[in-house]
Amino acid sequence: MSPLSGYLLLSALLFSIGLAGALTRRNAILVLIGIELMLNAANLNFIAFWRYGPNPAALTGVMFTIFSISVAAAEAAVGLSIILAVYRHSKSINLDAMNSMKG
Amino acid sequence: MPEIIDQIFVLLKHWLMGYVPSLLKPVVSAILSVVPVLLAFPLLFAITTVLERKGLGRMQNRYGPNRVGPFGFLQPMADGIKSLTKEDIIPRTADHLVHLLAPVVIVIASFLVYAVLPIGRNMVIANLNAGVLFFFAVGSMVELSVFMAGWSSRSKYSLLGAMRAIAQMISYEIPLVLASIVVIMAAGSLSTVTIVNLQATYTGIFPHWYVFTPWGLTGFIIFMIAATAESNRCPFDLPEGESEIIAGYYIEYSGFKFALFFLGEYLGMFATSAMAITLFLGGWAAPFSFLTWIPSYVWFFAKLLALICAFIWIRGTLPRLRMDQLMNFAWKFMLPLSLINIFAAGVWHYMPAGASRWLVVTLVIAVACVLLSRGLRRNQWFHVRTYRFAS
Amino acid sequence: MTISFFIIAAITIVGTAAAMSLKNLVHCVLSLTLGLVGLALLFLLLGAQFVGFTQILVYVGAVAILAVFAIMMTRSAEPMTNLPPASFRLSGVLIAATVFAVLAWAISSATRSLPSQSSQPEVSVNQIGVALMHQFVLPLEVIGVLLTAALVGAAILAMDETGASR
Amino acid sequence: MSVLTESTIALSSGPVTDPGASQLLEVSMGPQHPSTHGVFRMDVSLDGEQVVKLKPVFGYLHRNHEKIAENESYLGCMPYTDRLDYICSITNNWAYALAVETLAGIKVPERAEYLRVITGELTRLQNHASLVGFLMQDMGASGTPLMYAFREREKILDLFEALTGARMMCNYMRFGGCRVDAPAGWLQQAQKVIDAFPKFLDEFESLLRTNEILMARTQGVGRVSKELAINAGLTGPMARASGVNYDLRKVDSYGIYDRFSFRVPLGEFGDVYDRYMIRLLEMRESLEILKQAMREIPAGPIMDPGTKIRGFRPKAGEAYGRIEAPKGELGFYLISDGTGNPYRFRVRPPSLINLTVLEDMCLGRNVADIVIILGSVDIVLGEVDR
Repeated sequence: MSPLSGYLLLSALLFSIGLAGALTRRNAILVLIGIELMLNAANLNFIAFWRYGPNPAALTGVMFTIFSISVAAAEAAVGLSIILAVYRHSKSINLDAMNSMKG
Repeated sequence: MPEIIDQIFVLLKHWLMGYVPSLLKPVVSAILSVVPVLLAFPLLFAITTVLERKGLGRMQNRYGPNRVGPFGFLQPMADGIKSLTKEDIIPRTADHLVHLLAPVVIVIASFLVYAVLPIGRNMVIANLNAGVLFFFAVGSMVELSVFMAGWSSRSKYSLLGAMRAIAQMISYEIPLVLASIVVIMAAGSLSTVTIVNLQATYTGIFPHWYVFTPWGLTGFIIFMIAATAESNRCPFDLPEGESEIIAGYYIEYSGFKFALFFLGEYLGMFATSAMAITLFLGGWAAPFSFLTWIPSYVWFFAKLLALICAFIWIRGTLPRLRMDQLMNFAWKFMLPLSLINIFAAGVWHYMPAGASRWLVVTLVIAVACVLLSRGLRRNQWFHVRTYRFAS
Repeated sequence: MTISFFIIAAITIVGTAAAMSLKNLVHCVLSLTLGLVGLALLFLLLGAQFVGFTQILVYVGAVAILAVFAIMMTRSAEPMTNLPPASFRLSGVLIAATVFAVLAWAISSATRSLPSQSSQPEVSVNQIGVALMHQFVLPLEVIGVLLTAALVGAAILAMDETGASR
Repeated sequence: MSVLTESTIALSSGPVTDPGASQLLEVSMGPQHPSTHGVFRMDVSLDGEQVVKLKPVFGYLHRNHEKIAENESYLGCMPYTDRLDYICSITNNWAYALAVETLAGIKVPERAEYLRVITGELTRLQNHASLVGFLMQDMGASGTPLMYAFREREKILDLFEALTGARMMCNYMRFGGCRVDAPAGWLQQAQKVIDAFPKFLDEFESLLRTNEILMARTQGVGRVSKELAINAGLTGPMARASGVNYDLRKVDSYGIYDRFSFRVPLGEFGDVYDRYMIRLLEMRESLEILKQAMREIPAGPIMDPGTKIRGFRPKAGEAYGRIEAPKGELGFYLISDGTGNPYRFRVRPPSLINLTVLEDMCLGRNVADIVIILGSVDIVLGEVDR
């Protein structure tokens, strides 16, 4: 097994863990965490491909990861504040309770 | 000869490394670098506790510790033995694992940041390319451990304290980072070693410390205020305000775990002070070129002690702020001022050297400072009052 | 495949798996932090120093704290009692396992065509800075706008409506 | 950053709260809490850090003072009054002595009146000094102002010790005068202390009077309007800080207070800063009184020779004696049935009455404000609980 495929397998595993979490849990915060985890698995892929890829000097993988981290941070901030707003409205952060779009 | 004394620790390590088989070299080298730091800073912690208690005692017309050892200087030993032998009380409803991990995390995080602090010429554990970033990244782990402590104790006071502490630390971390950006801009590097090396040059007898520029001075002041808040020291000691929420997030800790928190907190204070020295006060560099014969590490620790004394002095003088005032100060004054400071540093960089750029940059910062402080006080009506007397 | 890779990978997997399976939300966030620190260590192992530290700064210093605040504010720190039914959970795990199986098959079958160059690329913060300011200046600006929008949006969303009218 | 500051702090599981029942966090401040100055408890309901309800709970130090006094002789009650407000025992003695003197119609000799004024004003000085010190301590000033204040208090306590033999439980006054005359050289010693005192006040004010943090913390905090102060029956510095011109030394001119010229400082806003400053200013006025008293004190007896202290039996009747104690109006109400014990013994404790407006002052403020508001009321639990 080459080093690259090790990283790829690990990243696939992390992605699946995040996916399983997002699918099996009903707590909004946990689902958000699962999504963050999937995003991070993708980041690991970027870095691994950059490191073992043919042209590391291009820095594309690193750049993509930096942007992805900032997007993830923004996503977390907005996502959590949406959860807060929903909680204030329905007094629950269980996704099953958020079945109405009416205010 | 001064050269040898200056480099004695480095030479000693080289000499010792000569006897190590090449297979073990990386491990032994790391141990030889890390262990002195692990010894030096807890020792400084011990000295500082005595110094603080004696200093505060002087300010308050009392003696401070003077029973254990000469002038009470063995007091930390007695304190250490006491806290080691004390019963470790864990609240029945506490989350045991998290309760145990919190002090460990804070101490580990506090120790990790010393990896990038150059305590002398060629004396740094790891010359990281992104050293300053490492410092702030690891420093942010402290917030997590504070939360762990506050939440796992299952006490209202500790939770209130932890929430206060986290809100305060996050708010003041932003000015802290922004204040150091001016130095990174000027040095063109995130490596602490490079930053110090750049400051360790002299024009005539005067050094090139960043604090001797308008933006550097502003940055230094912002950094120190934010550092006071980051390390929960007076007047920003709300998270542990003993008259309000007793001891804040570590109210339910006793014995050795409490001592660990204490240690972690002081190590954090030393680390931020050391970072301020590294960024603004020339690190281990001597203040005048004719004083370079004094070893570099002596200068570093002298500057560190000076900053610690300033902390103690402030603690002995000022009352504590309130939460909303603290937040207002961080977001309405510190943050905009540090942003303007970055702008001023940019102006400095692109203007030709001379009196004109001194004037322009000083003016920019002074105007910003005045306007922001007026804005901060706009909705507040406090003033020194005069009193009337009944006839 | 060094030994450090396996140790760090184990930490990461344990942390993230615990984050997705523990009952207490605060424990979930704390173990997620462990997993993300492991991920940051992997980045360091791959030679991406800047990204690794940024990862710690953003995830441990900001996202984890934010999640913790959200948990405290929504009063969900108690262990969850009403878990979804077992069939629901099982189907979720099955889907994830299938996805992993497919990905793993794809990776293992593509191993031969994967590049295996292993010279450590030297990348300094300087280079990243220069690249950000020249090659990637447009994405950087967009990210700046995005972050500002997210900051304002999050603040407005989280603002107490009743508090504003009070 | 409303996310961080306007938070409603939720609680974890466990016995501390029932989740979801309410958004409020109930905190019990005290009875073992460093800010309560004794065993006093406040059940506080918090929304975030904002106080929405505050219930003072006291009585932890209740020792049946009034009932014990009814089973004591008139003289035997005197040492008990020391324990009311244990910071200023001499003024407690004075108020009780005044009540008994009114009851039995006893005259007090000239020199004793002067000694009473001198010791009473010294008591006021040390009470106010320690109060402002404690207030700064509550504000988090790390003990420095407190230690400065205690240094001065120590000098005054030394004077008390030289005069009465005790530092805090002085038991100094008797109906019809004082227990002992000032020993030789005591007045000179007291003069030295009084002369040195303004230096402390200057030092204290230069340390913290115009400090921005202090002003931001105290101005506008814990306001009591003039109307509320009058309606709630507040007295002493609390009432004067709200602008109520009520000082028993002027109103009643009990003893010989009409012979001294002094001013009564009045506050305008009735907030913590006013209460703090009023006390600093009152200390200067006390020094004025002391200077005059030291200058004018005559020689002579210190007890009315006709007064029978032991086996003292006033004729049946009732009397109320009140003085301006450092904390406010301290009154003793006595009913005599002609026997050697008071039939009814009632104390009007200023600390307790001043404490009644605590919730009004704290509502809508922060936890940090409660602490300094309570500190500015100046309570002593010995007097509140009795």
